[in-house]
Amino acid sequence: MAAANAIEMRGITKGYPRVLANDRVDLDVRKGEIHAIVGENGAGKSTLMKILYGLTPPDAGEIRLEGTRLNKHRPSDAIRAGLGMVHQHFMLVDTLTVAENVVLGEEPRVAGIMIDAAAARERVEKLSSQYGFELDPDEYIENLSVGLEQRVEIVKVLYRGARILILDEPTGVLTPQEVSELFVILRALREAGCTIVFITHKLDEVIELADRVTVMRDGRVTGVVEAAETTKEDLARMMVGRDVLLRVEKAPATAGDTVLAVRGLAAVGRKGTKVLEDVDLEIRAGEVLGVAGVQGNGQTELVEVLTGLRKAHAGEVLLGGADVTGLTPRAIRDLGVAHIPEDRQARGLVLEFTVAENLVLGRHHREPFSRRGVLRLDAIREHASELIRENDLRPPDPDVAAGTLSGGNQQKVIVAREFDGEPTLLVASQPTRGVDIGAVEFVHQSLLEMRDRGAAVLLVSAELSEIMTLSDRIAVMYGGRIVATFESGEVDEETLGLAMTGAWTGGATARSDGDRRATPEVTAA
Amino acid sequence: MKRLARFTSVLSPVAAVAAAFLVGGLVVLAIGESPLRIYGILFRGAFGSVDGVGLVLFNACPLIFAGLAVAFAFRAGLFNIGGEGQLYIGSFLCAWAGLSVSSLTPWLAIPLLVVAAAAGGALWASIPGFLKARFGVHEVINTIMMNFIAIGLTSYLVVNVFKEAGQMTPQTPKILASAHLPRLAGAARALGIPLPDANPLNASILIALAAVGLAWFILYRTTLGYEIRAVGLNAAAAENAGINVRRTLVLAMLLSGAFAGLVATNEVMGFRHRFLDNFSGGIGFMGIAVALLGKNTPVGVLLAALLFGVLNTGALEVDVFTDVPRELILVLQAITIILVVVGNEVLTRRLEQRVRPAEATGADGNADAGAATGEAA
Amino acid sequence: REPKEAQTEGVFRVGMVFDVGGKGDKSFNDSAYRGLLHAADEFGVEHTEFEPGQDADRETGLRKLAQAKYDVIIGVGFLFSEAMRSVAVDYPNVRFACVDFDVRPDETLPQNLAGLRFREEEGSFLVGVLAAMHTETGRIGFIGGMDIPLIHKFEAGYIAGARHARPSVSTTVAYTGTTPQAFADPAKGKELALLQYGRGVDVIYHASGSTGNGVIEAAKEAGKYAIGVDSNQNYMAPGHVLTSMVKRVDNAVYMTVKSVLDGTFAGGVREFGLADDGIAYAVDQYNEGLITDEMAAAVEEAKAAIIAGSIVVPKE
Amino acid sequence: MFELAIFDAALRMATPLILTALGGLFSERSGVINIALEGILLTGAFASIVATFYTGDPWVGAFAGILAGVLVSLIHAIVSIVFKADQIVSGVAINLLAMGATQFLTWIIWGSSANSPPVAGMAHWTLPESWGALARGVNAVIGHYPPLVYVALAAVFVSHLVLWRTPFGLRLRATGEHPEAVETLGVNVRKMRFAGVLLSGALAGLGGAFLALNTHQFVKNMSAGRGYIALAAMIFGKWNPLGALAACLLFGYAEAVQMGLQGRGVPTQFVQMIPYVLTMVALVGVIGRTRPPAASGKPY
Ligand SMILES: Nc1ncnc2c1ncn2[C@@H]1O[C@H](COP(=O)(O)OP(=O)(O)OP(=O)(O)O)[C@@H](O)[C@H]1O
Ligand SMILES: Nc1ncnc2c1ncn2[C@@H]1O[C@H](COP(=O)(O)OP(=O)(O)OP(=O)(O)O)[C@@H](O)[C@H]1O
Ligand SMILES: [Mg+2]
Ligand SMILES: [Mg+2]
Repeated sequence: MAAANAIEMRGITKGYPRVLANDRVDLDVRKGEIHAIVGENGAGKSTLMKILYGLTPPDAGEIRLEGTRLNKHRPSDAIRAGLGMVHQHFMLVDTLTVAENVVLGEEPRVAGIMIDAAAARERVEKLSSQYGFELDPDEYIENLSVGLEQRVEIVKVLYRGARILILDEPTGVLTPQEVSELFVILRALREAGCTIVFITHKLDEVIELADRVTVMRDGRVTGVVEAAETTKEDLARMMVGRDVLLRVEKAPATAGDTVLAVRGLAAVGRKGTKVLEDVDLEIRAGEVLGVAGVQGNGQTELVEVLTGLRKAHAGEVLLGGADVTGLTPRAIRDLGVAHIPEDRQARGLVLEFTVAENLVLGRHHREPFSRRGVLRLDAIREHASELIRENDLRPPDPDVAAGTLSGGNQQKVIVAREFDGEPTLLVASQPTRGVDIGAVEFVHQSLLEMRDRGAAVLLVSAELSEIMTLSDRIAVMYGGRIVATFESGEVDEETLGLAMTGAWTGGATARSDGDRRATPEVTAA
Repeated sequence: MKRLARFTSVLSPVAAVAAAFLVGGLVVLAIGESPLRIYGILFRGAFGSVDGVGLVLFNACPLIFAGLAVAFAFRAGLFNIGGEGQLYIGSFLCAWAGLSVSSLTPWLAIPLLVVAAAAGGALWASIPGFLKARFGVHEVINTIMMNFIAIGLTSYLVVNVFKEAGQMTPQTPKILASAHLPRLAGAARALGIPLPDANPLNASILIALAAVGLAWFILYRTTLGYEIRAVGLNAAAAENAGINVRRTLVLAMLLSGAFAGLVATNEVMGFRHRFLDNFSGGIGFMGIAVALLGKNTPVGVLLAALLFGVLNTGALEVDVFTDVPRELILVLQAITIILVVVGNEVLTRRLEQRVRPAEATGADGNADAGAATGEAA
Repeated sequence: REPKEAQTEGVFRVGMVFDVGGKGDKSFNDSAYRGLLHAADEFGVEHTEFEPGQDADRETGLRKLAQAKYDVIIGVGFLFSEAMRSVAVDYPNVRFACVDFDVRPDETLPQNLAGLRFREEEGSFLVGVLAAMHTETGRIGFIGGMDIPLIHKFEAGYIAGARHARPSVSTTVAYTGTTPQAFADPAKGKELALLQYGRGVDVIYHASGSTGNGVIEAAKEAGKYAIGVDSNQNYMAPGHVLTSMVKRVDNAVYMTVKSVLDGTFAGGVREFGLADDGIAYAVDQYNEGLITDEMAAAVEEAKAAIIAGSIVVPKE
Repeated sequence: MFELAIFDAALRMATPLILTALGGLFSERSGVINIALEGILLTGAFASIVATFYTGDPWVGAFAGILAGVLVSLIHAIVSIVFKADQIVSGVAINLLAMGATQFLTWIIWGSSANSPPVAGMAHWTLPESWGALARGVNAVIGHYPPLVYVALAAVFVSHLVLWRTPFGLRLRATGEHPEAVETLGVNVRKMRFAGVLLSGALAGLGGAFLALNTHQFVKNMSAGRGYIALAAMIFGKWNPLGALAACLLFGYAEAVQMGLQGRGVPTQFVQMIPYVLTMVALVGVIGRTRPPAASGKPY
């Protein structure tokens, strides 16, 4: 008799040194359904899926796939059992081509030992055209956009004949248009008989797409509900264990003098390609300028030029009227520019340093933390204790290594550090990426507080809702240019999403810039 | 947790050394010798007399400098394999200074030569440092290349330009007498320690101890040290924080080379009083092992250098008085390092217990799990 | 053979300390060791030997032997000179000898230290004569180990000898390297030799320790000729080793031990040369066929002239 | 500078470098930095002479070199893959171990801490003279170099094919770039890394065998830094077999030219610096920043 459940997990337990990631978790996914798993950061969703896929051995528990017991299995066993997974962090090898990535581990062969490159290419082309993916099998991954990378991941899964698909936070990096395209694909796959597990933080998507939802918190399952019978608020409560403010309260801006003015800014990338072109910007004291755009359209480079990390090729950056183009990062910082970098672990913190050491990073060379080249440890500690108290950092210990803090607390360390010392300009890049609802609340409120205290804020985010709620004005970047600017309130997510694809042509303040990225479906939409 | 970590970092090298001696003992046994006798001779050589202890310190001295050089660069994320070349250039410059000045009081001569030694090492190290910072060329290759170049260069100078007249030995004449570092035998006797006059232990060991303190101070108490560590741990974050990464890399390399150059204080100023072609024979490379064993901390380097000093001193005793060759000691040193790194990983993992359900707090929340689960077939 | 740490009553003990390259180099060190074994055999003396690991160990090692009351301590190689000087003064009851002792101008040695020196340039001169007469191409080669004054002496004598026998001869000189490793890199020795043979050189004299094993190997492979050094190396490639410049370190060592035993030991520098067979060129069953009568005559004539002082061989 | 003898010398000097650099390449392509190459080279040299000494057959010696290389690299694999210890530390320790152990064993086997007695070398591949003109022609080409020279050259092309045309190569390269990705596709990362490291041991061990068999003898420390030079060549060649070949030939050529230039007025010491200076200049000028496999050096 055929099993009614595609996936059955029973009593899954997994402990890590400081945290119980999965605590006796049960999960049932019915055949042919789209099953969403939601939960805060660190709730244990990815861990559960990695256990299912055989990447991580559980400490205890039992797994059945379509009725067959999987015991101490490895990914190869899971793949053979019909499981496919699109990971939260894409599992693609940048230096290989699309076709190579797809066939890796299950290569078509000639003469028994050589890769049949032609066959590989053909298979990829076939799968790709079947779902309208438009993938070039010979393109290298490093040249693909995130959206295309995700399609490669899906092709990888389909190539292996998966009947059960796991997608871990697939929409985090996509534009609204790309998200709806993905949903079309997922529904088509469901029609074709596939079972889909879908992990997300976006409750709208759950309501829109899923059949059923499993909610996790602190490594445990806190609820399993039919999507049609629930609301976002209910889900949020199950996730966090309390009521959550889903919108930020914001007073209207009272803008003052121009703090930052950017004129005709251009920059070139590694291979001499233009990554920024003719960018004009202006931010006044007491206002938030949001910069929206799909990853890789020049936002990162813009922030780097503004903070002195990258050389400008042309144009100028004026801070309070003074030309700061080409100054070193330290000089720019010393002029009152604070920066929350987009990748907290890569650029924001020295994970092996203590919290106290991290809290002076960037100002360590100035009084009172340093005098005549010698560190003043008491001043550094005192400063740390103060910030820890003010920002409710946990654990409240200045001497623990920053790397041992949770993601949310790591971000709080950066925020506390950068907001301390009354910056005149705050450049915040993806300040809430990968941070859970509680920490998001904190960061958002802190940002607005800075604004209300008279700082100019440049907010770069891939999260449209974040841009919409926090910004007073919104600039959209595409292909290294600013293609449109809006007053907040006069624009909706659809329009923004369209502008982000470079396909939007309306509006007085907008400038269109071709349709390099636009797909026919999107322009038609 | 912190105490546990400290415990681990002390315990693992100690356990590794013990295990290495065990393995070495088996090797000795395998060639039909008694491990007890061999180890007895080894430790008698190192600890059996004041002379032996003096030799241990004398042998440890250059390793302290060489180990500090590697450890210091390591803190900035640089792997300085070039200690050997740097110590040759430092020693040569030191000797050259000692030959160029005709008369000077010790109060000026000694500092002058010490500075020359450090400057020579720093100069040589700054080249790969600069190439790394400016062109991104990996320092490992360049430091290796520069070892060969330094050896060739000093060899040329000592054979063709600075050779002591009428001698076969490729060495310079003796340096200015007032620049010699005094041997410690006299001072030790004044303290009631019967260190023989012939014992080569000299004031360089005091410079080495000061260097350990200096390295510690720079790394943990100065702004520069903070920046060096930040760059070594996360260059991108350091850059983001306004630290000039390139400058920091060059400075770290410079200081690292200076430590290597200070080997000259023992070899040139304290012991030989001249530059001898090829005198080192691998001190720079042993410095790598010392730094690794000492976990790249100044105090760790000191301890590891002392351990190697014991082994080298004992090795000579074994070499002279038994049929077991000194290579056994090399084997022992290598096994120690391997066991230290392996042991460290194993112990750390052992000690980091995973959280189990029983220990988890507040075991509620599973109540509504399974509310909509279907029956397995 | 079990070396003793403590003195056994009445047994005479000799300690030997080797140079870089060590026992088994089939050349310099082995020659010294042969002398020691010969003495041990004949006089029943006890002996121990070792090879210091680092430069500072030379002196410390010598001291350890002296402290353990060895009767004679022999250092093999000029690198021991300085250490010998200071240790000998501290242990006046122990006899020291140093092969290739690097004597300073106007130096007087302590009574218990003998500096054993060899006039390698004289022997090198003779093998140079043989090389120049044997070459068909008119080109001969020299391969030195480490590029240092000691080896320059070999080179200078060799070239002078060759020019003496055949003024038009052309010479090619190469050194393996600048570190002690240069005396122990047969791979490089072989390539250097093959390169010289490839350029028309057909006889190569090597003064390069075990690096020379590669040179001799190359001679065999290329069908050309090599000249051995220090020990008689003719046997290593019969028919391809033209001769060997033999430095009778073995004799010097044997004589030293003997002189101590019979009470004739005297400190000071002792030079060995052609006159006292301290230096020689080797002729044996392996190279008989290569040395023509004419060559033998010429080389003997040169030898006589050197001994008589009518030829003064340059040292650099 | 362009005479045949120099090219001959260059190729022979390059041979151990080529094999060792290929070894390093397989290891690093799998994500494991292998500083231990120096020690593996030395051990391979030692083992090949021991085996030849006892069997009289240099081919058995070559095989023993490979085997010893694999065994030593197994230590590196276990320490750095299973125990996830620092790869450079492990490599440094293994080099020390190889240095000590080979000398120690040389002393045990032959009573000399310096070198072994001479052993039989490898005969060149030749056809019997009785085959006439054909044999002479073939011998002039194939018989010109020791057999392992041809083996090394063949290894370059085989490695190229393996890395770029076979599933194994694809997986190996992917493992060095992104091990997690490879694991998720059901490929065992540990096995791939073991394969890479052990292959590197086999190749470097063979390189050592060539070094020793070509001189018919083991001499202590006879690797003399060639393992590090091979590592430089691998980086110089941008982690590609053909690039590594070119770099090794360049190093071999620089070395040979250096030998050829000797005795022409320039001090030996300066001539001998040529290959090293050349490497540094080349790294700065021609190559610039090279990009290693993304995950190399990172334990998985
Ligand atoms: N890769 C890792 N290795 C070791 N420990 C980790 C790792 N990732 C996270 N941790 C630890 O697990 C704990 C939980 O981290 P996580 O970021 O998931 O917390 P969280 O529950 O989301 O908290 P917050 O609400 O502050 O974000 C932290 O103590 C962190 O130090
Ligand atoms: N390899 C690891 N070592 C130590 N801790 C880990 C490891 N992997 C995950 N954890 C911890 O286990 C917990 C669960 O992590 P998991 O990645 O499953 O969370 P998640 O629900 O997927 O979160 P997110 O929404 O951020 O993706 C976290 O506290 C995390 O820090
Ligand atoms: Mg996750
Ligand atoms: Mg978190």
